[in-house]
Amino acid sequence: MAHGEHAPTQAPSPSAHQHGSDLLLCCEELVIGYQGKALLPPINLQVRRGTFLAVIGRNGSGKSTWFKTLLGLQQPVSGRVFRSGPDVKSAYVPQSSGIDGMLPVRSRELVHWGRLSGWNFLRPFSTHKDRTAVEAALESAGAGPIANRPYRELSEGQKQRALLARVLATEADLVLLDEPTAAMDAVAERETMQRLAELARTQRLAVVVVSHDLRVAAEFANQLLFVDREAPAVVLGDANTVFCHPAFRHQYGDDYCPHHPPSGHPLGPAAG
Amino acid sequence: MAHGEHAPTQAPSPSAHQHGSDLLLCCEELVIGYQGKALLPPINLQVRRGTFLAVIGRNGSGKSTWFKTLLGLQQPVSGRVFRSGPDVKSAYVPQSSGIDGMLPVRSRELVHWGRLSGWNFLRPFSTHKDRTAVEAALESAGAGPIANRPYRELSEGQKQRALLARVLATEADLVLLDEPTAAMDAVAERETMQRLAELARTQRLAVVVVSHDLRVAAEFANQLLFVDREAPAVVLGDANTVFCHPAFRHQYGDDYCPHHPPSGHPLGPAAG
Amino acid sequence: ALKVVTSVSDLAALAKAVGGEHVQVTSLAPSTQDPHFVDARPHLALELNRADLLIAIGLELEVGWLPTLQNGARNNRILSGSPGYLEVFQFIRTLEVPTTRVDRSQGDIHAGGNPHFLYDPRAGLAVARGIADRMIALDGKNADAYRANLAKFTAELEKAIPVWQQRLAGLKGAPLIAYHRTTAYLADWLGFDAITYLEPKPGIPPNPAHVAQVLGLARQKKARMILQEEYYPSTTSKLVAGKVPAPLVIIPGGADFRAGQTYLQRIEELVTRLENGLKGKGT
Amino acid sequence: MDPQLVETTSWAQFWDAFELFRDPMLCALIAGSVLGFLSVYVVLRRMVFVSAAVTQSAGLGVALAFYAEIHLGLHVAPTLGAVILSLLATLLLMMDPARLRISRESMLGLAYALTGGAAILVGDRISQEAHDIQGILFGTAVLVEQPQLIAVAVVGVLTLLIHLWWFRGLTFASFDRTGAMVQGLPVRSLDAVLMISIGLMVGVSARALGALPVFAFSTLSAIAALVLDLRLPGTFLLATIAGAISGLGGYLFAYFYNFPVGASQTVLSGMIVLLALVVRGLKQLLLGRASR
Amino acid sequence: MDPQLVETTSWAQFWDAFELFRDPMLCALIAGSVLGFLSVYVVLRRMVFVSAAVTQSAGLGVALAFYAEIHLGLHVAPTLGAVILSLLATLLLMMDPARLRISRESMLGLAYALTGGAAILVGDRISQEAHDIQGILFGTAVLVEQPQLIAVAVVGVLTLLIHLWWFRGLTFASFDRTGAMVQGLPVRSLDAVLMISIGLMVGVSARALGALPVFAFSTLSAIAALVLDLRLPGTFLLATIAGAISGLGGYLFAYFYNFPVGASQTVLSGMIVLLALVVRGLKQLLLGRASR
Ligand SMILES: Nc1ncnc2c1ncn2[C@@H]1O[C@H](COP(=O)(O)OP(=O)(O)OP(=O)(O)O)[C@@H](O)[C@H]1O
Ligand SMILES: Nc1ncnc2c1ncn2[C@@H]1O[C@H](COP(=O)(O)OP(=O)(O)OP(=O)(O)O)[C@@H](O)[C@H]1O
Ligand SMILES: [Mg+2]
Ligand SMILES: [Mg+2]
Ligand SMILES: [Zn+2]
Repeated sequence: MAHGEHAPTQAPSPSAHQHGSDLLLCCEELVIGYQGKALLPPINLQVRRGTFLAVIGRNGSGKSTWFKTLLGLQQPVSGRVFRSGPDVKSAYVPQSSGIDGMLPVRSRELVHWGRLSGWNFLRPFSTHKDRTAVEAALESAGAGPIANRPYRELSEGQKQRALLARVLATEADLVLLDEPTAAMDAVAERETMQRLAELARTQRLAVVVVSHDLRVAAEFANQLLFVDREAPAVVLGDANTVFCHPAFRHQYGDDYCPHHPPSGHPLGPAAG
Repeated sequence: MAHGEHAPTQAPSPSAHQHGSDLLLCCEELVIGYQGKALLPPINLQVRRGTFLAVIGRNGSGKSTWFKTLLGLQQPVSGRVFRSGPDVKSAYVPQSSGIDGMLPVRSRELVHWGRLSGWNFLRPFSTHKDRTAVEAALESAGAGPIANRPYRELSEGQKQRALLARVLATEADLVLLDEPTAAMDAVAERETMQRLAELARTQRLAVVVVSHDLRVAAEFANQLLFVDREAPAVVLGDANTVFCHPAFRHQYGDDYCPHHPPSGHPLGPAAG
Repeated sequence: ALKVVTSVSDLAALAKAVGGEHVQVTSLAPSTQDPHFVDARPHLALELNRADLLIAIGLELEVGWLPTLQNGARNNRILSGSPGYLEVFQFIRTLEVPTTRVDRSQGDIHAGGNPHFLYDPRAGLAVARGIADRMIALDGKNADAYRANLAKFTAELEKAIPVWQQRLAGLKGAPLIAYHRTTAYLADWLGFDAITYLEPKPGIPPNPAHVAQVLGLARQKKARMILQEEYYPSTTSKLVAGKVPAPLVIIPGGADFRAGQTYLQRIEELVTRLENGLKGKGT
Repeated sequence: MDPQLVETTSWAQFWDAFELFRDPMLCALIAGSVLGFLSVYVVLRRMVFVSAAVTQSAGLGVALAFYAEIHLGLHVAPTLGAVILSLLATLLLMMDPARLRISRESMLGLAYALTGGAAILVGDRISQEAHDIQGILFGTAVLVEQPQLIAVAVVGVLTLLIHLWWFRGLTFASFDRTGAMVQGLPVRSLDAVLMISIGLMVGVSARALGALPVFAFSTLSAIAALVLDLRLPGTFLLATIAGAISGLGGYLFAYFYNFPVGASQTVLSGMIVLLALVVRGLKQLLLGRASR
Repeated sequence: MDPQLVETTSWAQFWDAFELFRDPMLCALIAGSVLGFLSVYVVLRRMVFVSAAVTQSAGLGVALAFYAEIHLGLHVAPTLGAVILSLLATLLLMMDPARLRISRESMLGLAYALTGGAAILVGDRISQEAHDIQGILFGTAVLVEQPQLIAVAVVGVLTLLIHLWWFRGLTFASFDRTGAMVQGLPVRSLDAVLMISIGLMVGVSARALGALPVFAFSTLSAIAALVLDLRLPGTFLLATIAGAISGLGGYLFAYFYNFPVGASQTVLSGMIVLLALVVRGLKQLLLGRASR
């Protein structure tokens, strides 16, 4: 497991040999930032089918910026993002959704939008398959009871469920979720992460999630990406690798790392 | 500790005898909801100085609605909210802030607004005391480094810090925070909760926080309020009382209650 | 009865004078509307649809709005070129016809000449004659009545004109300022001197340098009054009038045909206002 | 004389002359419904004053065409100038205003003021034709000429067809731009289709009916529908119906009460909004009562 | 005659006739700066077309006053009618549009269309006086009467004073309504002060200068400032300056190049926005370069 400060980061996937077909996304010396100013060291990373990657890092470290750059919503400062093919479908839950408070859209209609991709809106009606997928997604995201409610009247957690349902309905290959469970209650959060892990495993999709709940992230994700502006560092690896990395320990303390004796103040921010 | 399903809930404060001076807010048979439809059973509750009350409950159970009703931003369906006096200053961090993405306001300017209350804007300039309080609040919320940044360019977590700083700057008696740490990283979340607990203790304010992180809530709050639409129930008490209440266990499982043997699946949603 | 529709209300008054009880007259534009822009009503479309005769000024005065009504009314009798369509400018001697190849950035709005001729009762008379001829051609059986009405109208007007001229004799050679270039025929009739216009060019609102020039000129030549139609904004005129100083005379844009005003009464009102202006009283 | 006229305009007379009113009423009906449909996008995408901006820009286009002819000796058809400038205004709408830190309405305000002012300045140098600009751009809704009716009908029907066909894509791309981009929808093309159809429809309708009723159809119809808080398809349907009623009903009102047509259509649109507000009020009252 | 006129307008002549221009220039300066200051609220509170709606409502007020006089025999001063109706429009702005599920711009659009249409309908029944409506409401900016100058100066100075004095409260209540309500600020009163000062200032300025420049001052000034991405006080300052420059500079431009005043002021406002966009572009280019 390569990991490093300043150094480009390599992403060895569980099936490193059968590359090509499994590879969905690839960052090459990708530098993200605003107005030409880099936020983080260059990121090198490959995202393959079956991956459940959790992105962690302090506030303002550039996680959301990275997502936007991956999706082409924002220009990179330098470096490149490759998609393995034009038919790789992606889906995204933004950290704060831009859906207007005036829009009289029901959650189910919102989830139906998830079934659109490319030019397939040229088919003016949704198919039976679409409707089945939408109902399944609503069910699976726990959004069944709010399916007929106007989106704008939902509580924040309910809104996140509706957006999650939409992402599930897309049947995308690559799913990027930016703190999808921030407003969800503890039960829903675990259910969601479990569901995503299951999807990555059974449907062979790649799921990338930003989360601030380190334990939940470590429990479900099969890879962690830690980004830090202070060090600066981009660290990729399994939970232990990341949690014991000096840059991580400097930010979050030693308590997450099994190789270190627990310090005096449990879970508290350590001095490094 | 009175707690009950359907039954009105009593709020015994740590200093129940010296009532009057300490009492800040009082809900009397308060029923919250929209368009005349009740969300929860009537709430009876008193909030006193020195309280750190954490509100917990599943998504869509009415926590934010309760806050808005307490602050007079929304009409109750029935019942009343009393403030102990007109000079009780309150401050509020909404779950999703309504600050326009076009507004060219710096975080420090935003925090300065926290110093306004009642008609004191008639003094056109901020005093030295104001400026000291603002700097202290920025520091204490960890928003020092972002003080000069435009609010709209902040990451979600940074925005929450700026809003927290504003609440700290108000020197209000009653502080209501609706998931103030949802977008914050784990370290910042703990720091924030610790800070709030300290404030409640040392400055004798009342702090009411909505949180989905049950462990952190239980650790810092001296009272928990659990609301549930399914039962329906409004349960007030210390962590053990609430965590072992049947309505709570129905929603969150038995694992939070020390009186119950841990079930097979750790932290998972139990069947009730 | 002969159904007659006219574009502006002065024409309606004239048509009524000539046609008397044998015609039913409607005007598309009320006197208060700027005849360059007119907002018609559906029932007027109905009138147009049934009209035997549509009378217009011509000279591009109604070019912005009449063609749509004329062509949309599904009435072949009033299409251009039919006997039921009459443009009355042909009966008068047009003034301000651009002589050189028109430099259109400078010239009047109306490339064919100034169409605001009905302020001059002599033109009104000529037009009435033309209208009578056309009515006779369309409705021969009432020809005598039309001739009689025209004769009566001519007599009245010919009696009134010298009196008006008498009352306004003081205007001869008097320096005047007008708002829009609508005064050519009036000046021709009464002999006053329109030294300059408040609009730098027709249809263009006044600008500061121009107003300063106008004011200078007005003071220098001792302008007697400022003249403008009631459908133009009076703000600037009022201020200039105050600064010259000279009375501001607001003249009606046409006969108030809806209220039953005749062409004679309309010119009488115009003359009265001008007379008051001469006495130093504004409108 | 007028009072008589008013009295005698009856249904009988109306039907007698129906052939006369058929075209303008058909035109008002089509323009009202299609603009009503589009108004949902106009209102929800926060570009309420788009029709004002587009017609102002068209005015500048006409003025510039005259200017080119007079001062530069280039022959440009005024309608071409109008089309070019209003398309430019439409393209402006396709930009993302958030990048410039301004709202879409601000952008429209900028286009409105700048083209309005510039048209007057250019008009100053082409006084001869300045008066014609209004005539070229705006009809009076009383009668329409065949070509205008055809223009409204063709643009209207095409717009409605493509909008119904692409409904799912257009709504998604309009109301959740990020989501649609991520899912690979051709958001720019969809935006272009939407904006150009709004621009065209506003242009041809204003030419036939005048600026004010077009403004009313393209905003008030959706406002009435939104106030009633329906689903998205219901909102579109209701807005279309509201537009159709305003167009047709306004014409009839103008006919029977002898009022200007455009203003009648506008006021009727407004009345429909007020009616919707009353219905909403009643609904809430009933809901509130029922649950106590 | 005209060509000569144009050539001879020089500075010397300008100073000669300065007495004539002093009042209108002072008026444009005051109106430009105060409306420029207010424009920040106008743009950030999403009510770009407020001046259009207010002046349209005032027009309806004048028409209704005439109507009352002619048909009901009540004597209502037309200006009183204008003030009442525009205050009503202002009060409409104080409502929370989100309750009705519509945006503030939609509300303005409703007010604009409804009062515009109604003014035409009412005007139709008072046709003798209808032409006065424009004259009563709108000046031409070339010259102003003493009372209008005084009105603009008094309202402008008072507005600016109260706005500077209450700056902290007004900005807080405007830009974070919930926060201000919770902290016990008199949000409704502050809103009333803001909206009424906007309504009044728009009214008196339009009366002196005309509708188009007032629209430009009250929106484009803030747009120029916002594009430059300054702090809040800097934005207010820059908007004020932009408004002042447009007002005064537009007048001078109109004088020296013989253009209509209002349109010149409007176009100059727009040019300032374009200039700000260029500055923004350069700044970003430099920033982008510098950091590579
Ligand atoms: N539009 C912008 N212009 C300039 N800087 C920006 C802009 N948006 C965000 N930033 C800055 O970029 C940095 C990274 O922001 P980003 O939103 O990616 O953080 P994040 O890791 O997602 O944080 P969080 O955990 O709080 O969501 C922050 O310091 C933020 O202030
Ligand atoms: N404007 C509204 N009209 C009708 N119902 C609403 C409205 N806003 C919220 N609700 C409903 O009221 C219920 C409570 O909402 P509230 O926002 O108070 O939940 P919450 O407890 O804060 O949830 P979360 O944990 O997700 O923030 C939800 O079911 C929600 O859908
Ligand atoms: Mg983020
Ligand atoms: Mg909530
Ligand atoms: Zn003319």
